[in-house]
Amino acid sequence: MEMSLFLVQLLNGIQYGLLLFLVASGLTLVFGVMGILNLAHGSMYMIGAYLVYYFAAMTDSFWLAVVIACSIAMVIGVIIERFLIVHLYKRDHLDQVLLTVGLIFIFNAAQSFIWGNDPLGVDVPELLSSSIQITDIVEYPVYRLFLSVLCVGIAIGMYYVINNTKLGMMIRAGESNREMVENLGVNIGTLFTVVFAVGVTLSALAGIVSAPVVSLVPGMGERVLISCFVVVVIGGMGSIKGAFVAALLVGIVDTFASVLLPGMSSMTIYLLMALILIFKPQGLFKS
Amino acid sequence: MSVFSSKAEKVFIFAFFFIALGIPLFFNENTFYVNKISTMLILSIFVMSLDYLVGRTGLITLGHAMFYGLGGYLFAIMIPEYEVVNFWLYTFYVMAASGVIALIVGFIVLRTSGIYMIMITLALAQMTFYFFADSTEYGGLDGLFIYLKPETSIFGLNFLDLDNENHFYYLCLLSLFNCYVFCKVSLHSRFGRVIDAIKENPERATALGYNIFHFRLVSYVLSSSLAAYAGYLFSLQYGFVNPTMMSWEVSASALVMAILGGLGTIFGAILGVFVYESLHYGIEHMTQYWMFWMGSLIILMVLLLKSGIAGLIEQLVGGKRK
Amino acid sequence: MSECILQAENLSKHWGGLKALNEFNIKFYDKSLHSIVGPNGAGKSTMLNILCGTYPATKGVILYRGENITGLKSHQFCRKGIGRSFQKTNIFKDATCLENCCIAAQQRVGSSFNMFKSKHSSKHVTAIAEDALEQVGLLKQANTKASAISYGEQRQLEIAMVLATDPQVLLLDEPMAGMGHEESLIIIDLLKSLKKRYCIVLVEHDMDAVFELSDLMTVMVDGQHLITDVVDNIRANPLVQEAYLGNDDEVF
Amino acid sequence: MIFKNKTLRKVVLASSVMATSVLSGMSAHADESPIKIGVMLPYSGVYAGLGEAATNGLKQALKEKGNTIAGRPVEFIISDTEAKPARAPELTSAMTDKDNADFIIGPVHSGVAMGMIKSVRNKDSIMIIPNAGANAATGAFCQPNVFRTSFSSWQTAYPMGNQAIEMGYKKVVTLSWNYGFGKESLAAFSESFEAAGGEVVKEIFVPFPKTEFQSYLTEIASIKPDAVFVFFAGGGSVKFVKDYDAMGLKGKIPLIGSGFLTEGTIEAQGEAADGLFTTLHYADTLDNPKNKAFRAEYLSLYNKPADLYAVQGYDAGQLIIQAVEATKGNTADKKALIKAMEGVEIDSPRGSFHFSKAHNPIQNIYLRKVENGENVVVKTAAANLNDPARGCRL
Repeated sequence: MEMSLFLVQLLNGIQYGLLLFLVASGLTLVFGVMGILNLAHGSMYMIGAYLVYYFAAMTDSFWLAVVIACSIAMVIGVIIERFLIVHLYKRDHLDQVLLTVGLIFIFNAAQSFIWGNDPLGVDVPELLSSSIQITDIVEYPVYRLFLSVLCVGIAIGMYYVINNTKLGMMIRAGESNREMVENLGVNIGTLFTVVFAVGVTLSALAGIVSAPVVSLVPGMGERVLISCFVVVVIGGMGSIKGAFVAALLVGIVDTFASVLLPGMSSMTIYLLMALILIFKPQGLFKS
Repeated sequence: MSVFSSKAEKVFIFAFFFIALGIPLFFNENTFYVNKISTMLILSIFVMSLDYLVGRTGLITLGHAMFYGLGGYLFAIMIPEYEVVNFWLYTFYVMAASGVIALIVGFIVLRTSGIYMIMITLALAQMTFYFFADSTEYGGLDGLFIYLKPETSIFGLNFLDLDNENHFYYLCLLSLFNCYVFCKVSLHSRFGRVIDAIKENPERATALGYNIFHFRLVSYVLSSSLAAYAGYLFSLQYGFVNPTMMSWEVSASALVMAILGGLGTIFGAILGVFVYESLHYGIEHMTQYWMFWMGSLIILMVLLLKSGIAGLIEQLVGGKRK
Repeated sequence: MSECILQAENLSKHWGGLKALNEFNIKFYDKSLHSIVGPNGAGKSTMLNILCGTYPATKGVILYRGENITGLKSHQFCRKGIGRSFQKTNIFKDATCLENCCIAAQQRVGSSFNMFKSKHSSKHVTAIAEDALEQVGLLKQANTKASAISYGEQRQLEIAMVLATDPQVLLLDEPMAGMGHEESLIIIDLLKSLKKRYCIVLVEHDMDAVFELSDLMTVMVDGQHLITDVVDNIRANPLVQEAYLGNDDEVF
Repeated sequence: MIFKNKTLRKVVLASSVMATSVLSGMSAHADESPIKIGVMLPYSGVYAGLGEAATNGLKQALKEKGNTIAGRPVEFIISDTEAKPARAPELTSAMTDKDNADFIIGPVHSGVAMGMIKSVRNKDSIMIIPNAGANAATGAFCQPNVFRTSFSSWQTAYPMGNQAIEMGYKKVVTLSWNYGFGKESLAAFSESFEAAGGEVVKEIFVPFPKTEFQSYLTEIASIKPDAVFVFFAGGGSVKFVKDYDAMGLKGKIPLIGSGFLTEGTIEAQGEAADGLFTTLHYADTLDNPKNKAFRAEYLSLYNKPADLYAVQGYDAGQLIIQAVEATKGNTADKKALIKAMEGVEIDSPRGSFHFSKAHNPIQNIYLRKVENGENVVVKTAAANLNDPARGCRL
């Protein structure tokens, strides 16, 4: 492989990995703080993408649609937490799995009912629709670079919030010891609602910003969910730092495997996961 | 002491197998229903094996369909293309081969527990799914066909014709019965005593000198072999296998059925399958958006029906489990 | 003094930078009760957990009847004859008292992978379990669910379970924690009779009980061994008073 | 006209039976029991849109006949395959054994097709495939009671090989999802392309249903072939065409493909699709009276434009009508019915076609070019193309 193309592939891998991080961070955050495994996390990715499609068409502005879609996702998150998840804190993981599987069914039905089953696409916003020439033949879409910058920005933002704010302190406390948070005199119910809504919104945001570079089809949520699981398991459940490292790892490995090991490329990330688990059953960064 | 955990179970089991014996006579004109119920019996074996693992051993898996699919695939791969093979012999081969695979897989997944195990089993099942979906030699996404059904003679005696719907139905019923008896007997045995202990309190069981990893592994292998047997039967019923047999939706709906029926009750698996499948069949014929109603039903079930239908029946009939 | 059964040499346990246990040496003798005392965080429970294999030691060696058992897995300690009770009650709450002990007894009798014999078929297992219950005085509760008996009885049951595994050494982590006076007396009586037959290692905060029961006492501070001696000498030792007991006479 | 609800359907059916019997009077001695048409298409999941279009087309054809053929009313039995192959045999068995369907229309998905074909073997129902392209359906697995009104994968890709040579391409990279339809399409393309002297320098299979194409596009850029031939359908084709453009490859390495690349996806692809060449047995813009009439009526009935899948469903309906009329309403004698079906000439919106020995359409394949968001027919790439039906012994 030529050096320049190797670098392009590396860029592809990092860019894919960063997007994976955006989805996985929400899942791992919710698990870390609340101990809830939300299988409907991927559905929120799908809902985010469809919402931005809908509002972009309605308002003629991608950016306005992003804001509206994010707000709706957050409201959905609050509703789900307040009315459903709230009953599950004292129950075991099995009930959580089941309830969130039920949610997947409902979201899929809603998607099919509202938007139909034809593949849909969202236009790249005018501002970012150009490409940059990087080798004699390959151009790189500016929007994809923007995505990477955005994901890195969000990662830095999360890092800042977690390490420097009161909310972050509670999140850290929640990750290490849930009972302790209650003793801190924090209203745990509110904290959980906020964290769940944020987690869900992160997933929806990932769907929203990737809408212009993916096609909107039924079942897109489940596919993301499974990749997301791999990331979270490799990184260590509940560890946001782990999710970041693992997402990049998965993105890069997947990208190179699809070129270098075409026969077994879809298995590669699972093999990677199995290998890591043999040596580190709790993932790379257990929290 | 009785093998049955409750009066409800006893009543249900007797009633179920009594009615089931007569089904082909009742539907003698209509092979569709016989086929449909055969499929449900097969599913019951699968869900029961899952209950053994999740409800009794305390190991939650979201990748059990992997073994269901493997059962079918192992058979489809092992048989020579133009030769009629013996059913019983291949039953043994399929279960043994899947047992060996389960041993290896179990060795990896059982190093983890709880939420980790849920996700790892899921990921490994996806990996197997992709292995078959991307393969050229195993038919890819289109799956494989089994052209010739096995013959079932033992010592020259041939009393089952797998091409006959009714015969196949009774084979499934017998298999389910054996599976139920095996689960009950083994859970009531010395082995079962340890399994129960490990589920309730793994730390204490370890401190009492049990290597819980070994017991979990044995349970995992048993459960997986049973699941593979169910998949093997399924592949025989219509003569083909397909990677979607091991998709995560299959694992998830099996879990839903196990919980709907009543986790840890073993007989609840049968209840769960029959209720879920009937609902699915019914709702699907009424509305295009059946997924919405199924989803709502699942959520209601989680919130309201904590010990499944079996628990409900036990409350109604009385004779609570000890 | 009788034979030394269990011995730790240079035992250390580090949690990150924290040295919970540091170069600890101790010997436990058969048919005697050896208690370990020290302020909270002195590393008593850590040591107990290492001695029964729950945590691996960072450094050091555990000898059991002269055999090095340091690297063994947690469950193998029990099979060697080192039984333990937990600080927090740790029993099978859904099972009956008898069943709790049967689970323990079956491990010792064996054939736990037999899937076809009913668990009730072995008279031997039941006999051991009943014997263990009898020793702690719980036989009358044999068929009561473990969650239904009193807290003190649950602690007794836990000891019965350990007994049913046929141990040589009993590691008891605060068996009297959270008990009323009456209940404590029952345990004290029980331990008195048990120490005639077993090597007992006792971690306990109830000082009256400790002084009453102990043949030997070890005082620990900050993961370090301070002193090991017979009860009377400990009581008189000024070092102990200063380091551990401080000026707080209430303890005595 | 979509009766999802069974009870509702039965009621309507009953009244239509009454109506027809009143109209035809007591004199007609002919059989007036309904002709049962089972419909096994996906109405949920990824392929739901295709299932709906095919159903619409089918119903349109029958509606033109007032839902009666040779004096017999038509009854639809609809079931959702969810495009899940594992469910196919069970659902098929319901059609053949429980509902005793005369015809079974379905499915869309090749995997489901294979499950269905196995289940209709030696049954009385006649299966009509309105979309699934698997070569084997009218090849190695061909059966007397299985017809196809759509195409074989081979047919849609084979003509492109010669077209590529004509366009002056010598070295081509081929790429598709790694599943039956894609693999068969690539093989058919390579077959004609290499026979005409071209060279397939690399064959890339993307795991289905992965849509992260960046790494493959980068690889293509590094190979720098004369052109790229792809097979994608649905969401994958939208994504691929857009990514291809965004990576700057569009102007430099021409993209050609099987027609599914731009069927039903062209709107979502937008400008990125402009100038693509594809081959298929139909195009929305096909200039013939039948197509215009069909599309106008479809639009008025369903309030959205017809597509390929609607045409194929429509032709399935026409096939049933013509065959049953030829047997004068007799559907009991399946041999005669099959014979009638083998003999029909269908006046399809795609141009007229008839069936090969293996029951696959012998039809024109058109070269199409995307212009202003439409597939415009450039020419007929292959006239009356017959699938080789490899392995079929009919």
